[in-house]
Amino acid sequence: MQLFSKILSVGIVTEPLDDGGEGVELARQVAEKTQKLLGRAVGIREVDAGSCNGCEVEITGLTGPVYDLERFGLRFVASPRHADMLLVTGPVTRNMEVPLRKTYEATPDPKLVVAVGDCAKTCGVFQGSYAVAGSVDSVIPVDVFVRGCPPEPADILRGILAALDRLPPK
Amino acid sequence: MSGWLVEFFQIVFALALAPGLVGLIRWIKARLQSRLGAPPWQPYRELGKLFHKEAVVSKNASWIFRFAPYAVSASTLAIAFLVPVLVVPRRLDMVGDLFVVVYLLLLGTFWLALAGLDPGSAFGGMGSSREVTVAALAEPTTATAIFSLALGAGSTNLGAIVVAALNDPWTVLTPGHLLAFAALFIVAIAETGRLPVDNPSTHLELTMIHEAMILEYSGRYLALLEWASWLKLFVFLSLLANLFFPWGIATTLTPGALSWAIVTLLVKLALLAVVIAVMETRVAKLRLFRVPELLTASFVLALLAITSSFLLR
Amino acid sequence: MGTLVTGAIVCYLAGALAALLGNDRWGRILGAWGAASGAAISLALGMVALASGSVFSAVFDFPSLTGFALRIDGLSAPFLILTGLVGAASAVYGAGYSAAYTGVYSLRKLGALFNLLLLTLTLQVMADNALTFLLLWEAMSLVAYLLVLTEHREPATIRAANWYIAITHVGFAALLAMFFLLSAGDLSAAFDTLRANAPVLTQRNAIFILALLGFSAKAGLIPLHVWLPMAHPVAPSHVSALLSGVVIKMGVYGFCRIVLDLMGGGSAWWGGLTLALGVASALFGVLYALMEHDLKRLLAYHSVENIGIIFIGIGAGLMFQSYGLMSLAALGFVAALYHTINHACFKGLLFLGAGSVLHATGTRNMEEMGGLIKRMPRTALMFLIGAASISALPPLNGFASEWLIFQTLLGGSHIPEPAVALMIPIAVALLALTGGLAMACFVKAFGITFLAIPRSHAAEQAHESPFSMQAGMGILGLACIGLGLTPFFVVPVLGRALAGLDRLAWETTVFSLTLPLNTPATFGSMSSPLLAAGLLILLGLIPLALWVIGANRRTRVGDTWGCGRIAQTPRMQYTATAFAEPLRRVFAELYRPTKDLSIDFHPESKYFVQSIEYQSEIHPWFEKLLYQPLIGIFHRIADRVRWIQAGWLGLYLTYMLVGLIALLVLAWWTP
Amino acid sequence: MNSLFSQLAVLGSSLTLIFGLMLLWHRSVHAYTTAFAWQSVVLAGIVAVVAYFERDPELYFVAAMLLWLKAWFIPRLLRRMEEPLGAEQELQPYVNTATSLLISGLLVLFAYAVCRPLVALSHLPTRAGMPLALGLIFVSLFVIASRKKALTQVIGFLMLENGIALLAVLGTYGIPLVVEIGVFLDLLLGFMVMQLFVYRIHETFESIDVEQLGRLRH
Repeated sequence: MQLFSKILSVGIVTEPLDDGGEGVELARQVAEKTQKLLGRAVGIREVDAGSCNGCEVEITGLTGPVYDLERFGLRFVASPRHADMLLVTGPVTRNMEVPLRKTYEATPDPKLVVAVGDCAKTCGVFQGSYAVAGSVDSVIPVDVFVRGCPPEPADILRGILAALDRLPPK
Repeated sequence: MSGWLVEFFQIVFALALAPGLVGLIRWIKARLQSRLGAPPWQPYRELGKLFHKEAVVSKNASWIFRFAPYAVSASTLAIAFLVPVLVVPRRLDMVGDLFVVVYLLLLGTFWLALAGLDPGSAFGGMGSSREVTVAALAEPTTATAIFSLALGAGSTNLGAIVVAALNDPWTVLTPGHLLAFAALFIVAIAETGRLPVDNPSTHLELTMIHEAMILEYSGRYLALLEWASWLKLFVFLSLLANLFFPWGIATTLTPGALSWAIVTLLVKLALLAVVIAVMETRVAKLRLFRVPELLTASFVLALLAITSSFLLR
Repeated sequence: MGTLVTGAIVCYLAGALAALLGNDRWGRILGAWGAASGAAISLALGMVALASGSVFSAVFDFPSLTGFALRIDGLSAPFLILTGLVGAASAVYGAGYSAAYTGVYSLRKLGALFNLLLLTLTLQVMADNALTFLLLWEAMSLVAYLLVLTEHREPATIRAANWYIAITHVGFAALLAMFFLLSAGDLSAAFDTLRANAPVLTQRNAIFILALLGFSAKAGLIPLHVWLPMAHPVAPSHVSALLSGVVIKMGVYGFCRIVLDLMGGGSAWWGGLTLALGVASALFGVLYALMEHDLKRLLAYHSVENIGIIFIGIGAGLMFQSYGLMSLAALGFVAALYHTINHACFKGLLFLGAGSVLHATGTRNMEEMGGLIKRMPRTALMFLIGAASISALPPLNGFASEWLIFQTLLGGSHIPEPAVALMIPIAVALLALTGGLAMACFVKAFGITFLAIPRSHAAEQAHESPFSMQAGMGILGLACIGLGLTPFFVVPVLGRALAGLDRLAWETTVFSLTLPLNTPATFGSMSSPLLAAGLLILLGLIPLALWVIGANRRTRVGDTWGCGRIAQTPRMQYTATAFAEPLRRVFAELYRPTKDLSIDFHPESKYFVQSIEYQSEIHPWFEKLLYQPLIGIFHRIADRVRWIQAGWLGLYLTYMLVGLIALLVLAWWTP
Repeated sequence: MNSLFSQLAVLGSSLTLIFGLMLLWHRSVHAYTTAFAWQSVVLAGIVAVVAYFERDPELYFVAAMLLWLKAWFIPRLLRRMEEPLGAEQELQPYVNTATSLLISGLLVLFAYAVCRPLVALSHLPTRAGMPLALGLIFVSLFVIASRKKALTQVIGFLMLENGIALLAVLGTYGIPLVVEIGVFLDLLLGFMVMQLFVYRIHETFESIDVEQLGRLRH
């Protein structure tokens, strides 16, 4: 009973996604067909390739009521087989190099890769470490980089939507 | 002729609406979680996308893995043919009764469980093992509830049960009827993998039942399996709605009766969707080893249903 | 008819002779041909008997064998058919299968005994007086005993055979006593006489109990089922098929013959007791099957389950009969007989399939199998058909008969006595549970054995079995499908055959040869041909629909998804034990598993573990409770009378003389 | 008219029984209290229904008493008792949940069998609910016997009392008002005593597990 009165009193808290796309960098132009096909319903598989988990905390925020990525038809899925997009975080460590590649192989075509966080692009403070194999795009092809350490949930969402070319009209 | 046309229309109707029902439940749940949520027609988009993606199949898998999606969808479709959705009496009533429906469900489970084992993945095996456990333990409840329904109607044929309930609207309030409804509702929850038995939106392999088995599927195979599982939910809910609250179902083939039947069915399904969404917001997933207790409870309900309809005749 | 019977006997005997006289290769092949042709004639005999209507009967009196009487009626015919079907299939199969025994065990004995077993089985169901019945019964038991002992150098085999022969003889003793009571001492009296005298007998309840005891020992009904999971696995696989498919069915036959035909049914508690035993067997059979990882033992436990299901039908039939609900009673018996034939087909098929697996991998342990579907695709397909049938999946034969049994039980609402009627829903629930668990068990059996990657080197090296073995499985596979699709034909035929016994009423008007299968009480309807057609059409339509909507048809082959691990090994797969673990925990109170956990710590610190050993076993505890004390008593008695044994021939001759004199004195004393 | 009356009576009795079964399914004492409160509400409803159809104003009074005492007052006391006792849960009953449920199912079957002659004799429209009331009595006794926590046993006892009251209402349309009030007072007194005991057990053993009482012998 208390739960439902709380639900009633809170109402819908999802925020509209406002403009401000400076955190996103398009690495490759995605084929039009892919955009058309995936634009409406996308399964996302998150791969932690060795991040400090800062990015994960922000990504978790996406599923909450405030950012609510489901309203764009995006959904986190349990298996790369169900996924259309890989959300990769962190510098790729030696241990995660093969798994990352395997995950990419396991995902059916057409697929997109969004690399989240500065580490994914530059390896960040872990650059040059003996345990790090390299940036994400040195292992698998990346479509979009999302900058920030860690990036805000809104930026990640913008990055995903940029990959799909589906940013809401300004 | 028009009778067959209507039969055909029923199945198309069920097939077309099944994703929408799941979308509706998801949408209501999102609203209850203070989210905007995806629109109710999102599952259609997902199906469209999956049908146009390639499929990745494990190199360890055999033909069982590729055949299973077809077998599962065929058995679910066959169930959809047998269940009265809009009209009674049915021409297809003679093909199968409630027991046939139950065993067709088992047929689907059988294939899906085999497909879970086929690629040799530990997740798939786990899912299969749990799915067959839940399916087996739900059987006594189902059979007993069918028995108590059949006692009232004098037949296990679905059409006959619905007609009997239509002829005597007060039976709906008898405890036997209500208890059987409660029992079958729990079974429906367990069979369609909803909370609290299974969480349809989980990402954690260790807590999965249904999802774990289809973890290996992709592309058109996944689309078929998803559609089949949504159809199963749709069929189960319309079965519950029509067996226990048959008001509004068409008994003649006039357009007026048919459209009224469609409207009432939609209202009943929407109500059930709200019930499920509210319940899924309220309860947490049960530990796997408490699921048998839930099913035992449903069995006791069914047993009570049968005693009260048996001894108070 | 007479020529057919003679033909069958001649074929079997010729086969036995050929097997004895021929060399390893030709003896094996000719023996199999003899058995197969004899079985085919038995099958034809049964069909002719059924087709010529329930009124047909023929009496064969052989002057050289005084007191030996044979007769074929509506009750024998279904059993002749199943003997012929399973016999022919396993004979063909055995021709290839037994080649593996060349040079290891005696092929001559195996071939000859196999023929003799079929001969005794064929004649058993024709026996028309107590003497013939008992003689054949004992002959059949002994031949089966010798066949179980084929691999006589294995200690497990000897143990199993000992259990078998002991329990069989307990049953035989009960049957002997039963026939004495039934025929008032005149064992050579024809069954017709017994049938006429039965209603006025005083000890009807005692006869029933003895018959139940005797026949359930043969059929493997709980609690006399212990020999079954021991003896069936150790026999050669084609013999196992015959044992599980046909020999235990003789228990069903005998029970029907005595209780239904000769006694004409009895009080309600007869049916109730039979029903309860059936339910218990069905449930316990499947529960222990679930925990079994030896493929053939698993199948043997399923025989216990299915015999239970058959006895549920018979028990319900007896109960309805006692309340005068004749057409419902007929339905119960028809359902039971139908399931008997069906079980013979699919269990025969499954044992043959298990035999092929054993042949290819050399092991019965499921945990060492896997991936066989790629190496032996035909065997896998056949096993799959068998597995789907036994799990009662539509539209195969197991479903048709289980559906009928459900419908029979639903008729229980017509029973006037509520306390009795309340048993029925519980039976329905437990039967449904059994069905679900059987499905679970066969997902395990097929999935672990045939799917995924091989778990051992032997499984990697497996090969498809030779053509004769595939043909044997093919016959039974087709029979499973055929019997599943034609209940509208089989049920009325069985019904008419049973009605010929004049004990049950069969309303032929209800069971016309139309497609839907209506039960007498008009409870439900089912049409498996339409169902099968529907499923097939749908299976065809779905790919068509995919093509129409232009679905992507590209398929890429990749690794199994395992969260990105480097390589997949067989050890990462789910095992049979793991698969059954949830159910083991659910039914822990029934299984009472023993657990044994021992951890070796590192000598320096107990925070480091060197090795962990976990052992968990399931012992059928109620068997222990039941049999251990009995065995103890026998041991004590044996100890007491040990002094009789001296190992001196003269003493034994003296015993014989004393015994003879004692008997003569007794004969002289009694008038 | 009468058919509606009997339908309602049977429906109410089934509901009370199901609330009784909830004790076996749930584990937290909090849920037990809720189940008991709702059961009492339904019981009061049945009494009111009987009062309406039999035009017996006294029974309205009884219903009101029931509503006040069992659906409000005692649950309130129970809730207050929960607090100092902490989150006590019925984690390991003597008989596990699934088996308990099956046993209680069989107990209800047994109640049906026992009640048959009684039901056959009676001509009241409420007679069909009597086996369910007896079933509730059996189930409550089973709860008391198979559960370890003192508080669970107290609630089991209260439900037992509900079952008896239900049987009385269904079988004879209630007992004289004076006796009814006496029973209420008795119940209240009994409950107070038990409450005292639960506190004392908790103080002595830091737990309300009645298994601990075995230690008193030493």
